[in-house]
Amino acid sequence: MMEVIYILPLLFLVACALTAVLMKDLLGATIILGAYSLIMAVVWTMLNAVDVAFTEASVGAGITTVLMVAALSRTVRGEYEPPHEARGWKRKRFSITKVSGFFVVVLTAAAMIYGTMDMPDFGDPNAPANLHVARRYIEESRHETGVPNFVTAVLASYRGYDTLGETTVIFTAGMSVILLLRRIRRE
Amino acid sequence: MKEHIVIRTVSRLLIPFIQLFALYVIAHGDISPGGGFQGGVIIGASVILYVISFGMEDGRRRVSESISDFMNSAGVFLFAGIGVLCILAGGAYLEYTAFAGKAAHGEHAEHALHLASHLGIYGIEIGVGITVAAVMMTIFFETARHEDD
Amino acid sequence: MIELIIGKYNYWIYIALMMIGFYAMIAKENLIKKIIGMNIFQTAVILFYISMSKVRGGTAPIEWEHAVRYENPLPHVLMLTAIVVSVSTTAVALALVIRIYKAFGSIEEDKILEMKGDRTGKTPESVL
Amino acid sequence: MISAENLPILVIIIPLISAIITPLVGRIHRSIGWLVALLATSLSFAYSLALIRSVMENGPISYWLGGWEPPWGIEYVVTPFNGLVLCVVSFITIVITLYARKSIEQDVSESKIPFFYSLYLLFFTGLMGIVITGDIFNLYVFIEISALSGYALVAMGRERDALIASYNYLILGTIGASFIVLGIGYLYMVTGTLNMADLSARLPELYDSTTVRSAFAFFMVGLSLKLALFPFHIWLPNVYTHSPSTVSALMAATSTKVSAYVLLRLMFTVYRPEFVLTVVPVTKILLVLAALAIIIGSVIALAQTNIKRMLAYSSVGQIGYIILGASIANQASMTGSLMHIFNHALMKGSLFMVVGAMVYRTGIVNIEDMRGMGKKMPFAMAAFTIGALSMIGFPFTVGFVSKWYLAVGALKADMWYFIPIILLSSLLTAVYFWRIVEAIYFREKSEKLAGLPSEPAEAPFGMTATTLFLSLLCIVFGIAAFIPTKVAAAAAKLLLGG
Repeated sequence: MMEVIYILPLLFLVACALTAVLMKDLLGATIILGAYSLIMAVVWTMLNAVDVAFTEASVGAGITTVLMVAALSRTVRGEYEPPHEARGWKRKRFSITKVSGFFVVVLTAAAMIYGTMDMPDFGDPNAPANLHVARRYIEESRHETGVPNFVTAVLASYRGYDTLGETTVIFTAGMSVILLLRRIRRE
Repeated sequence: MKEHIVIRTVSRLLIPFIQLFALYVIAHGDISPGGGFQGGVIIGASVILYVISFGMEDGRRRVSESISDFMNSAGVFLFAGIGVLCILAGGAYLEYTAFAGKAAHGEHAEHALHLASHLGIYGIEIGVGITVAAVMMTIFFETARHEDD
Repeated sequence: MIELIIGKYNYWIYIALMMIGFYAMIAKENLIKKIIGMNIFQTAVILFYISMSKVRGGTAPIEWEHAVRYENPLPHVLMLTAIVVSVSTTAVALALVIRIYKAFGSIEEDKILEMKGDRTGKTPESVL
Repeated sequence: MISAENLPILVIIIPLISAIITPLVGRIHRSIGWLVALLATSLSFAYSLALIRSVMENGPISYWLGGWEPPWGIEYVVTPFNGLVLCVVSFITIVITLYARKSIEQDVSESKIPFFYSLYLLFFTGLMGIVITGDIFNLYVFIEISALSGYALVAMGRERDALIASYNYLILGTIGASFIVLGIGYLYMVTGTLNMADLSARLPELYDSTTVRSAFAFFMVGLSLKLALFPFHIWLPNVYTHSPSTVSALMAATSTKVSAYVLLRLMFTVYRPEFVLTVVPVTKILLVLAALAIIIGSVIALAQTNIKRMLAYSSVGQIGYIILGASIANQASMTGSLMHIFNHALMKGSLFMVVGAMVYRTGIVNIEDMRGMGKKMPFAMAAFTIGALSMIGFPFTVGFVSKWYLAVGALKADMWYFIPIILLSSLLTAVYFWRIVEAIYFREKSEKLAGLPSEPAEAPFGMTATTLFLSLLCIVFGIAAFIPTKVAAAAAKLLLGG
């Protein structure tokens, strides 16, 4: 039963993604992308990934959308559509990118589906991913770190260094944006 | 957006609660979902809300460029610094239990270790929170349109 | 066959999402559309990791006295990092797009490529 | 206290903390950002040297971050292989930092210099972190640190085309990184671990799994994008051409080398040599790609009019050499490949630095306008000539040493047909470099140069001296090749499994 309820938002995600990519109005596409992120957060809550869902709801649906709208307000809102009388070579160039892009995508998808064949089934408690390192985190982390939230225990203690890296990534983004966009003060 | 009195009043009312919630999220990262990153994003979002309803100039008056620039660095510095303190205390980098020192072998060993580990975890969560909040603000301030654009 | 579908459909949805994003990244001409595609692409990868962390009958990975099993916490931790990376990349990309628009007056890749190498317009920060 | 066992983390954390404080302290005076960068890279280099000495004497070092035993925590591992890369990257970065000061003051506006150096150090930190880590997800995090800072650094170029180059680099870089993280996910899914050593112990029994195989394919595609291996090189020429001179030199000398390192590390130490050689003979594909890269890179370089773009295409070819040696996969060729990582960093670094000095003084980037430059900037052009000779593979230069090892490796593996390819590419390299050397020494001054004052005018001392120093090293290590060869041979032995 769970599976049936669960597949609906997934299909909705695909619909949102398609709309966001195909829509000509960029502002509309951005809002749909926000909705996509929010549904994604719902899906992750259903999968019990509460920390990740929380982050996605605040970052993906919140900050990313705000930044996109802010950027749109400083550029243009619509995607360019080639006028009907556009010259032949130009239309052709358009289609060459699209066709070759399509082939690359199909090829990659095939490789990915090939890769799923030997994957453990969805939700299998005995999948290797749930046994080796993860089991120890669940069994020992309370004793070793004193933190009841396993995600926090792993994030801050066992893999605390990754979190330092993550914070550095954010810091890097901040510095990059300042370097790119900050106005030069002229005295 | 000078005349939008409803937006301004509502956001003036909401922002303190949003920020309080953010602090709750940071402080309770160890027992519930959330933590420094999520809390930091919420603080950043509250400032963004302020800027949207009161304008860039007002926003920059509240959080000036030098403050946000300082906070950008301060958070990561706190995080990385805690790691260095662990080394100075005789452990490996980010080995919080090094803070327990001699107590790690006393009769309340486990308690002392948990305390040290909690201390480290809170420290880094706060560090993450500061940097994330500041960077979110910085990015928004730089990306959003200025009045004279 | 049915078993294969039940066991794997979640992974296939992520592949579908990922390919939608991937296509937008490589075949769209509009620079903002590429960023939208990039977001979809990255969240799809995250969906894959989260699906992998699901355990039948598991509860959220926070200690709870009634819990029988917990979800695998490790992919969650990894994906927190991936979300951060995704928003950081988006922010930098948007900053670049704003600069490109200031310098070229367009965010359509083919139009910009026509102007490329034309040295009359100076970029730089004077236009900011 | 801070003692020898903490060396591995200090190599990373010193530049990281310096990058964090640079935006704050850099405001005091415009040189402070530069000073901090210089200090941090120097310390990092000193510690890397100490590490490699210790590794050569006492064997590999493992450092447990947070005190957690791997695979539960993150591990740093230093072997002769990555010790060599650590030293190369940090050494080249010091030289380029010394060089950068004046050039950056010209390229970046004064209020942003601290932020520039902060990103510069983050880029360096990211590269060092990639090299030293023994944890595959930590690898991804550091890949992103160096990539993100790289995008912004590239966008600081003088012309607006730099922005578009940076944007395309960002899109392709993100695709590459996402493929890498996907590959990591696939591997984690079937093994349950993220530690490289642990992975390598658990993978062999899973070599038949489609998941493990497609994970390998994702790593290959992702890293080829980062590495700019033909045909994934499309971002590279634009990035090298339009970045600020310092950034071009830094990227050409370090970042593709580090990606090559990661590729080798994954191919030979996470997956085992038997996987890439026999189970899935991916080296055969790589051999073809490498040969194509060598030939096509050289041919396209021949057609360029912009000197930076020419050097960029030449890099595409040189990356082909590195991959060629690795895919032949015997002791000699692997040594050659590793040597070439080091040697190419020296040669390309110095060549880009010459171009940077020239741009600084005259603004010339077109090969056509370089005629008569030998009289205008004698020292810089001498450095260029040495770099060019080394690229061609002239005896007593570093370029010769690595090509020699590659050729010996190809012969030993009965792949004689690569010898003509190496020779042909050397010939092409000789053609496209020699026409420049001829122009700068034996031709009349170009119109553009004639318009400038005629007395010799070198770039500032810091730039000229470092450029000359690096190019002289091309000769020093060409003659005293035994020093890097010893380390490279040890590393090659390690990679090939004993």
